[in-house]
Amino acid sequence: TALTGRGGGGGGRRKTRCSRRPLHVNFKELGWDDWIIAPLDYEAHHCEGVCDFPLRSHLEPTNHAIIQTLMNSMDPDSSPPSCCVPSKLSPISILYIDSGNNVVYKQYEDMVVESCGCR
Amino acid sequence: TALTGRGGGGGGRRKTRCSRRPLHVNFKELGWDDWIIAPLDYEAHHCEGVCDFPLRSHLEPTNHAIIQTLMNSMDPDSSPPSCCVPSKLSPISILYIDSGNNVVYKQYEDMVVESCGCR
Amino acid sequence: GEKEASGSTAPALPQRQLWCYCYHHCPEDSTNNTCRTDGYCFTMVEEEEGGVPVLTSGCLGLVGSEFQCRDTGNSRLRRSLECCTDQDYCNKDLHPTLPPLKTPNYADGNIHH
Repeated sequence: TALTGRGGGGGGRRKTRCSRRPLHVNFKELGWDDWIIAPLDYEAHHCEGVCDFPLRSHLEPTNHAIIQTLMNSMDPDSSPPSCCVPSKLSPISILYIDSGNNVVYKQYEDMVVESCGCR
Repeated sequence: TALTGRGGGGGGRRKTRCSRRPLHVNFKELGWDDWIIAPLDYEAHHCEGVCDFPLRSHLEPTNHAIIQTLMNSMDPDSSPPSCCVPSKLSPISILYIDSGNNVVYKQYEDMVVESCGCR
Repeated sequence: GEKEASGSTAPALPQRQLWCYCYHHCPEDSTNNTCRTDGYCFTMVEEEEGGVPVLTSGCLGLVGSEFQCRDTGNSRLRRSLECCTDQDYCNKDLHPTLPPLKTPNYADGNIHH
């Protein structure tokens, strides 16, 4: 049988592996334009995709994630695969009106995904 | 309609929320008893369950996880819910035979789940 | 306007811990349906897929409380969440009610100070 190397191509459905995907957040749609002045939207990204064996180095897996992935490949009922989640996040600053009606400019940590990993 | 508080009782399927679950790892079953001397098994635990709104404080959500959870509750196609993953891990020490046939006692980081969170 | 940047030099406020009533998905180490947080207590009523309203309550961390306590009025499932922080177990006195069916811009989530 011919070896296939194109990302799990051949007959099988192409597996989308853990990676960073778009997630455009619109504060107006969330109904927050009554307290947030700016920005009214931003690109937050999100992490999605399978974490399958072997977990590549760019996914920075922990020892536990590797063990869990191996256990899942041996017996899927023992535990789910490890999960694709943000491994690095960055802040954004928001100008808003606080409960005391003051205009505040504050940095909110961990608002944007910079990279994803399997945990 | 009567308010129910019994864990999503009534008609709805009981939702199991993000929490720490058992995961017993047996190095013999993994076929590693040819290099690992001790322990031959240990309790690694794993994290499993839904991360739904609101994300409780003991799940230590990041701002991004909260935003993603809100976006998912508005439009499930925009992004998946945040994921239940280990938020705190601890090491174990393993006695093993290395490639040079030496007996080594080494601490492996991040081998046991201490607590879970939504990320 | 007041500029409030994280990591400013203002002395760190003593970490105040608030006790809350917790019902339905309490922390594993919780006793007598209580939990503790550096943020807010909450009570929420949410209409689940089957149309059954479910009441939950517990602790929200300070991180992200501006977002969670405001919630979004546009979630697919009808829900109403209220936060409080004025005293221990303040969420016992919160009785949120489900928003009316399909009023587009009904904003929920009030903060009680």
